[in-house]
Amino acid sequence: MAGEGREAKPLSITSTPDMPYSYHAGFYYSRFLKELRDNKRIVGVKCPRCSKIYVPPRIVCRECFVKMEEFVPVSHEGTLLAFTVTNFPYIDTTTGEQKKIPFTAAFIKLDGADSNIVHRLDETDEKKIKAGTRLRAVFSENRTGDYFHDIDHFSMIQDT
Amino acid sequence: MIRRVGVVGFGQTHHRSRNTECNGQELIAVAVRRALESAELTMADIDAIVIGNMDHFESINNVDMWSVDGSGGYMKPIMKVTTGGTTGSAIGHAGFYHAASGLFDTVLVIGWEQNSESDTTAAISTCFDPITERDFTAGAIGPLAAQYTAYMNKYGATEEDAALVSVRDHNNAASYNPYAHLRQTVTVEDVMKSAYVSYPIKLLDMCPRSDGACAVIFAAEQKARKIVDKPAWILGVGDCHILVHLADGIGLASLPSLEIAAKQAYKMAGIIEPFRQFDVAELYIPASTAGVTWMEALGLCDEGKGPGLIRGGMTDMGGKLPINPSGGVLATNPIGATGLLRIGEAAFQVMGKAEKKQVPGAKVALATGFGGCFWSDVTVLSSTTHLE
Amino acid sequence: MDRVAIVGVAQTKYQSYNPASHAELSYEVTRDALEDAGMTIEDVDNTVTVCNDFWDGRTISSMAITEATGSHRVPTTNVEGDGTYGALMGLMRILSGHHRVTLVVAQSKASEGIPSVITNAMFDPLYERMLGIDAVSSAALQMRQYMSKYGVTEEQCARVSVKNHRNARNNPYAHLPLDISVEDVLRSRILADPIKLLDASPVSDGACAIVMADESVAKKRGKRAVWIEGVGHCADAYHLGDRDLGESPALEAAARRAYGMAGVSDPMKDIDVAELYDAFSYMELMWMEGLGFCHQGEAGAVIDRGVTEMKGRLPVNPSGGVLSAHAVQVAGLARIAEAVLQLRGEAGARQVDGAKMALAHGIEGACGQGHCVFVLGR
Amino acid sequence: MAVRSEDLGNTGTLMYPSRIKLPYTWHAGKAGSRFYQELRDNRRIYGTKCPQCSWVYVPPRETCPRCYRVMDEWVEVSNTGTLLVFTVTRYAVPGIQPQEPPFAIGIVKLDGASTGLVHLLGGMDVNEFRVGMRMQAVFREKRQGNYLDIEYFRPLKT
Repeated sequence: MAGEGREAKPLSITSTPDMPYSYHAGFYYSRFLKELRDNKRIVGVKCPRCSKIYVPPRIVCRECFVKMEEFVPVSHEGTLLAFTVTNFPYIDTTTGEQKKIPFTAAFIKLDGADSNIVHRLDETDEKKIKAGTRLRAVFSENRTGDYFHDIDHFSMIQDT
Repeated sequence: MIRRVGVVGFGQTHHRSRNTECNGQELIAVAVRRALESAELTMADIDAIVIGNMDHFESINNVDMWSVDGSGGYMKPIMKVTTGGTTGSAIGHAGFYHAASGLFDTVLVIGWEQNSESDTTAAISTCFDPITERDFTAGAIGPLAAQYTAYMNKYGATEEDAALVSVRDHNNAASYNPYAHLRQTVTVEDVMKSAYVSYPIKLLDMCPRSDGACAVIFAAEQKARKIVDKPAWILGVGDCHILVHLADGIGLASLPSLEIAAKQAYKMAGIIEPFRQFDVAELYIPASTAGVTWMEALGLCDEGKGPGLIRGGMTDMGGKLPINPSGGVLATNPIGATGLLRIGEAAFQVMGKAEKKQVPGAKVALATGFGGCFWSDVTVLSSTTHLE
Repeated sequence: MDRVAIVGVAQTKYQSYNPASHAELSYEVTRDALEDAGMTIEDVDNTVTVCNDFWDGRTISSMAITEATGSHRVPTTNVEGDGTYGALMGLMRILSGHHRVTLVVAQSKASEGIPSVITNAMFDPLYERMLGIDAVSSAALQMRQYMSKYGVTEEQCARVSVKNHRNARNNPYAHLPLDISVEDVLRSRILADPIKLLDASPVSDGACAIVMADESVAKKRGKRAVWIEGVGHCADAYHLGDRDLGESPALEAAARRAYGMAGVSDPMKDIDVAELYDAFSYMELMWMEGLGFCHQGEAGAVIDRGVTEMKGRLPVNPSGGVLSAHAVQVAGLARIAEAVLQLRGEAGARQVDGAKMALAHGIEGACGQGHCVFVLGR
Repeated sequence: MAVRSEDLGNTGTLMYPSRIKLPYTWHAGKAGSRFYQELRDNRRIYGTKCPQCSWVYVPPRETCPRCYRVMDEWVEVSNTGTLLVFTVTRYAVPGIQPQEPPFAIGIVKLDGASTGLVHLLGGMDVNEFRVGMRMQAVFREKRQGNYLDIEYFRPLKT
């Protein structure tokens, strides 16, 4: 019984597993992504029973549990409901590298929609952002079927 | 025929920011041994096991199978349940159903997380929709912050009210709970002075993330009575997992899922006047602000009256309804174990085994779980099989 | 045990990729299973989803299908494991007396990820994971152990593959209906010796849902109710080196439990049809032994005699089994759904005449470390 | 960086390429730390022995899975043993494999151990391994305290 009672210094094993996924957008998100990419249009889907419009579109109305099939465009503009300026470091799991910070996650209700979306706001100074502010989508010139970038960001609509 | 189920044992690790001395299975085994000891049982007495955590925190697939060296699952029925932040409460409920089904008499439930093994924020970010949300979302703090802002505007609640919750929970942990991860007393000033994470939520309003494990043993009535003199009877369970998209959680005035889950559990248990009937509560509040606002979803107060309860010290130790004698989630958060810790702590309260945390004479306890996409689980426990 | 029945089942067709999203797939089987049960979502008082964060590439993977399965409306939980474990959770909910109708939904879109990478993550990150071992190479170790211990041959294993792919031609949901010979299997590309391409299941996209109900509800469904007679589950040791890979003691224990409840004393005699989790050809033989259909090491001879063919005494995997459609997590629930169709007499061209008692089986972890066994009756 | 969604076959739907890539630090724990320390510093292979069933587990565990007893007896086992089973992986999986395929993996029951150790096999043509062969651990020159401090097991020269 060699070495009884000898405590080892805690060791650890490190590794960075890389797990690629090709997420299938499905029928509803595909329509959504293509309309963004090809027509700069933001589309939702409308419940045949309660008439609520969901953005991004999805198969079933969570209130009525019926299949939704009518795609309808909604506005590029909407209202800022809430926001978070993320300023703490964390790893972007899509790259394994540090996420670029700060960035502002804006929770937005687009005009004509009954559900909310989240996107980037081009302002990271918390003091300059207020819930209730009107926002507008700014599209990328080079659109590739990536919601996170085809809408480049949202900007506050300046009072005119 | 309804088969009654009670909690007969509970054990936990000393939770820490980094537990480098144990691997996952060893960590689990610490909690399991303590739970078995508390019920004076051995592994041979266990008929089935339920285990839960969140896969990408430790990057282990099929944890039920992997756990066997620490969970005692060798040649036993074992299954894994996982539902995000509600994992701990969901496995507690799964343990309850195992015993209530009549298929198993004595069921060991294990929640654990070795959060220091990865970047917790990054791992959590992968719970959001990969095509429409993940790039912008690092957690639920935005919606929680928005909720409290709206609540302050509507009901005149203040940031200090949330700070009082933080003070209560941190100080309970420091004073009463040797297992807690954060055991430092804080003052309202400390909380108010800490940096904003997302207005109005500050650093000391937030829960940490911990390494730790928790084990709770459930037993069907006849077995439970043989194991301990005074089991903690599970009188009601409820769970409500309402949403898919994080953004849809914005604008929730309170927490609808908690209200619904509470209704289910209260109905099963016969709770009519929650504030009067509960003697103690262990609530899963991810941020102190939720400690102000969510009491109304649980029916503990009327709409907008949360701040009053907090300011009046009603939820402090010695108050009418002490909340989180253990220090709760703000002091300890090994995520897959967190909800189960609430059930275990609540059970020990009504069993009279909570030691320094004990609320004298506690008979009926409330435990909750929170996570997923504004999801909630609720458990009602009692020292008696029927409410007086 | 109180009586609980399965009153509705639905599956998607299994295919190498399905363009529907997780939610869309899940909605499809939810709707169809309810229709099969003659119910609406209002009749469901609790749900169990079966999702896996690795296969789905998402933490809290069940979140994706919460609304599509109506799980946001009622008490729900998510079992991460094979679909049979999800069904077991659903059964326990009803047996508790607190619920009457459970919807269980399992879904998988394995085509989104890389199966070897995902199954490599089953292995201990401190130890074996660094060897690049995965579901296929670990199974190869087990197949070798099983063959060398009992003298079972590669030909006998190949016969399972030939039989199941042929059966799959009668199953409209199957992913890989094939008309192949033992020679074809033996000559197919070696993946990890002795496992060849045609010894291995494909990886499929697909979903399955079942509706379970207590006796009072199920009785109204008449003959379409299929009763759960017994269930058992059990796990073996974790590290492959701790196990005798040629034996399946955990399956024996699970089966013992299920048989005890169901009153099965001689499985070969009492059970009319079996749907087993044959992720690899040899597994069907090993599981037959673990389930007590024959003695240890005899399953090779049993398949040689044609006992498990459609016209044999105990047809095994009339659906084509997992070899012909392998939506991970879903596959065990699909075994239950197939067993239900058999007992209802609705299995079409794959029907086993007069089936009265059926067995459905799922596995969990590497090399069948965990097993779950259901015995169903008419 | 924007991602280009691709058409998913002819389905009219899109596929969004992404990944989950995240660094992990797994704590080796009480048993694992000592196991690796001995392997790294002394080229010795240790197991733990159960006080109840007397099994010697390699790699060592703190708890006997079979008896659920704490094992605090450390036992050195031999670096030679018997090949129980093996396979040759002949397909490539980017990112997870320690060698280019084809490569051999086997389970070696070390002399003195009750369990088998899953490891790489080397030192001969991958097609030549046979069940029952006597094997010996080949230690890596630069050992770092992980599973690959044993580079592979090679047939024992007799």
